[in-house]
Amino acid sequence: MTRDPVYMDHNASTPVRPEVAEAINRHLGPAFGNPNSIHRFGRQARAAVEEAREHAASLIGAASPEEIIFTSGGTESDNWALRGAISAVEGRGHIVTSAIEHPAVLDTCQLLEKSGVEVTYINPDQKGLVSVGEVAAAIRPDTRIVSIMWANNEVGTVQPIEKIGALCRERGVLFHTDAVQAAGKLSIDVNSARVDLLSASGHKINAAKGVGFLYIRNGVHIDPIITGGGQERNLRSGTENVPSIAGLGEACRIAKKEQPFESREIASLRDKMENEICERIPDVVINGDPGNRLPGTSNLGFLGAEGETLLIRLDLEGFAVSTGSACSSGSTEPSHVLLAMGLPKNAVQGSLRISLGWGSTEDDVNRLLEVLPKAVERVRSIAPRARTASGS
Amino acid sequence: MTRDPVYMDHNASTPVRPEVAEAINRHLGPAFGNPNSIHRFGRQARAAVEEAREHAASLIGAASPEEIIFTSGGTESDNWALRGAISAVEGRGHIVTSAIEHPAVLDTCQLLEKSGVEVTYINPDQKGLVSVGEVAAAIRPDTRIVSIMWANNEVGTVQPIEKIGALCRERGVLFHTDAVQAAGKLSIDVNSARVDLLSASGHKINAAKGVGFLYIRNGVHIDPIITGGGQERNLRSGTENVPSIAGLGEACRIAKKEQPFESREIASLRDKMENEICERIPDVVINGDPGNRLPGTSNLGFLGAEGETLLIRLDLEGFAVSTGSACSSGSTEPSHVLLAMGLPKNAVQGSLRISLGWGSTEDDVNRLLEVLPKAVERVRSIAPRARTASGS
Amino acid sequence: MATDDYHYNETVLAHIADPHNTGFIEDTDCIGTGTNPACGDEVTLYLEFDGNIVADAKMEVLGCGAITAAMSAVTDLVRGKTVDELLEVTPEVITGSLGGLPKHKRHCARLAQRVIQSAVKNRSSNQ
Amino acid sequence: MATDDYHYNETVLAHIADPHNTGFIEDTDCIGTGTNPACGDEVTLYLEFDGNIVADAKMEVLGCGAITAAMSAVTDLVRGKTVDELLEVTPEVITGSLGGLPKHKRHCARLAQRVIQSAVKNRSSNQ
Ligand SMILES: Cc1ncc(COP(=O)(O)O)c(C=O)c1O
Ligand SMILES: Cc1ncc(COP(=O)(O)O)c(C=O)c1O
Repeated sequence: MTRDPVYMDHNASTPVRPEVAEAINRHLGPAFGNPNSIHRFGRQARAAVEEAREHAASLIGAASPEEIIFTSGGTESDNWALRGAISAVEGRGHIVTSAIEHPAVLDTCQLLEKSGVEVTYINPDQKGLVSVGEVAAAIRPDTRIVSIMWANNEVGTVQPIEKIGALCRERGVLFHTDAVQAAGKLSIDVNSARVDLLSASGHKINAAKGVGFLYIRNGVHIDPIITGGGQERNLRSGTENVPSIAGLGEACRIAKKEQPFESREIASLRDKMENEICERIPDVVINGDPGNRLPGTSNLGFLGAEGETLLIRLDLEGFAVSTGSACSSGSTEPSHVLLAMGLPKNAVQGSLRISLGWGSTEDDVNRLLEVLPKAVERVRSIAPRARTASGS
Repeated sequence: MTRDPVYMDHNASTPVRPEVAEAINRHLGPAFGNPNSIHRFGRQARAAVEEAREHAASLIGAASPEEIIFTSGGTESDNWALRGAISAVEGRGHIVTSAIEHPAVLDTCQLLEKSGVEVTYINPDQKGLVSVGEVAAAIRPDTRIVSIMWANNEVGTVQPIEKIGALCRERGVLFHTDAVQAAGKLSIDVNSARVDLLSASGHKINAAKGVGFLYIRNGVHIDPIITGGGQERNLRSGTENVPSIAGLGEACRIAKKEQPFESREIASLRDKMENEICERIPDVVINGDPGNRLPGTSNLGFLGAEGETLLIRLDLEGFAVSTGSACSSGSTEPSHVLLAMGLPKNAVQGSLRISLGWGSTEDDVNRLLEVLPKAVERVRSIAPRARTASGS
Repeated sequence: MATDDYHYNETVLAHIADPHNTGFIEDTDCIGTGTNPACGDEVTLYLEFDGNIVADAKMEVLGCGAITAAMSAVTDLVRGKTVDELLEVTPEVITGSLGGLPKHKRHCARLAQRVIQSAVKNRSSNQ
Repeated sequence: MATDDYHYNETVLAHIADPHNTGFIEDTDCIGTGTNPACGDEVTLYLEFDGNIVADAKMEVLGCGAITAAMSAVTDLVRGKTVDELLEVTPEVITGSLGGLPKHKRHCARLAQRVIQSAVKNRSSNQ
């Protein structure tokens, strides 16, 4: 009797909703035209792209669909916001960001440093929270852009985006936020948050991989990084990914409608799971800010265990979780997020991210709870300290 | 009785083959994992990406699948080849390209010129052919890269790629070719052609929009333009577009197997169509190089008519064709390709691109032949010269 | 439906596929012409007056879809109008009668208006 | 199947999920240790000799999957070997016995080998 594997890694990627798959398939079928073609196949494709743009705009409270530019995903959006903002002005400039950003932001900042741009990386507190005061103190006369993620992908901590937005507006500095993990999970309003640039990605909100968007506030100018055919109002060239864009639009439409309810459900499932885990397993710490997190994210430190080994043991038992970000498959280093939060080494090493989302059920959680205590015990027993530890 | 519209614009985009749609749907369904995740969902996705890489490598005769890096399409691939090659070396450098490249190359070159890079644009002859001698003469000591498309998207002319490749190798200059229109239609071997960098796009070979690849010969170094998670061997960050990549792999596999046969079939259908058109309609010229063209491409000048008006009339009669490239929907200017070929104004103004491909049938052509003569006559009758012309 | 600033609407498409009042009017001195060097458009408008009122209008176009549609619309719009009223046929009126034009094609309505003015001027100068 | 330089193969995964010979051996002086400061890996290998031959081997690991698998494999590989033969257990042998490791994890096989050498050295120095 093999049961279906249980997917608990929604921060890495999410299953595609059937309505989204349907929208995609419409444009893999007879409606396959190039949206830039004049004929009916083209007009049909164009209408789908523009409808998707409206849904995306509505999800984040953009004033106009024109402010949404479709990209190949969150990574491109992040790159574009930073590279485009730097390249649009004379001089090298300065960037303020945090040490817990996704590599799409962090690595790009580091590369920009090589070409002379200066970057200030703000460390968060132990809960993963970036201080507005530290952002304020970091802004200089030559600061071109502040980039602080809406919510962190590893621990789920939600940043004080409205306050940072107000600060940047006051100081006349562009404000970009990587909302790849927040969109569709939290209620987002780019106007009350005074965000100038916002990145989002399809595959984190039950749409497809390889599609996303960058919100660019009307009046904000950044240089394009992919040029050519002049698509997307000359801001992002390349034949539009019509099927995936149509799917993303559908996902945004659904998220807009269902987010408050779904988020509540998911958060309470996550809380139940965490409570049970902490009750059944000794020496577990919750990483992040328990009172201020993405609804489905649970990052736990199993002291004395090693995360990857635990992950693989769970995988063979039919549970998909992760040790942190899934983006850098090659990475052997401990999580830069947990390190930047100043966590002790054993909490970092033993950390596991369990992320729930659309489709997660109470049964999934119950099944995990059956298996996890033994798995943790077994993995802990491998470690050198096992000898001196109480149990075995 | 309305019949299905007839699609004759395969150079703008192509219908997705059912096998490809199936491959895509596998990864919109239960196999939706992030290929960088360690667990089984991740491994399943990774296997699909790597299998696709092998099919893509095989289609173009790459020595190793590692030489294929997936991108968001032909435009990104072109941008990357040029921007990445220029950024990888000190100094501004010099590019040699042709005046009939796709805007993804041309506009990017023009933007690079603004940042100090020098570019030589070679004009083709009246048939759209770029002279190897002129390329040789244009190469300078500081030339970093030569970029000449394998086949042109508007007139279909196939360039002397093997000779240009040999020349570049001899002169120690990188050679990039935009093979977006050639891949899957012509037999391509990057090694015998001595190509260092080659761009391809999914939606031109019956796969999805928003996916493509750049071939980078082992040992050739260009800088990445999208950075972050370190995917694609740190060359192209961003969560891989698994469904579309799997589909592209399937399309490459099929193209490899069926290209020689399909190309022959399509070329003979195109030739039949052209012969009949020229027989039934006066004052038609064939643009491009009739003896040396992409199999499905027919670019015709209907003298005294205006292309866009003819296109729309045909559209309302149920035929999808184009006036040239579909990439620049905003463009009102006459084709830069036909102008660079030195065609007379009336041939440029009256030009129509009819492009056949997978799924095109003799019946499609026969239906067009029924409608086209009257449509051309009607459109010609609108023009001022109608008054003095013989007929009406 | 979603906004579409890229494509022709159905009204425009119908005009382009079957432009109204194509051809020319013999023996009229009320002929307007215009060209758009960038696109190579060439346009001629013929008006026939019955007294002070436009009784017939015809046009010839060698140009893109938008100018074809604009001229087609103009030949309808001008009928029954006085010379003074002709001057009120602004680019906005022409665009409006088409239900809108894509942004990058709005200059075609301006060309169409200039052609009307050119015709009126040619008539006046001959009266 | 397509090449996959990113993920653990099934053999490696099985080792990680259920590593062989975990624990320690009391009363042996043949103990090797190793650490990888970058990842924070900590490894201990215990060998028990019967004359010149490895009779038992155990290991403890607090480290990533790859080092866990490598050490698990090592505890199998070393059994029945002489001290001289232990020196022939190269990183390639360890990686080979696992059916390969992802490129970026190959250094774990080198760490595992160093731990064997460390154990042998500690024994020799005590003999
Ligand atoms: C916070 C954050 N930013 C950016 C990205 C990158 O987006 P994508 O996977 O679409 O490239 C991710 C996910 O991988 C993420 O979690
Ligand atoms: C020759 C050529 N190069 C590049 C492109 C751009 O590729 P994509 O449509 O995938 O952005 C196209 C097609 O649009 C093309 O025909």
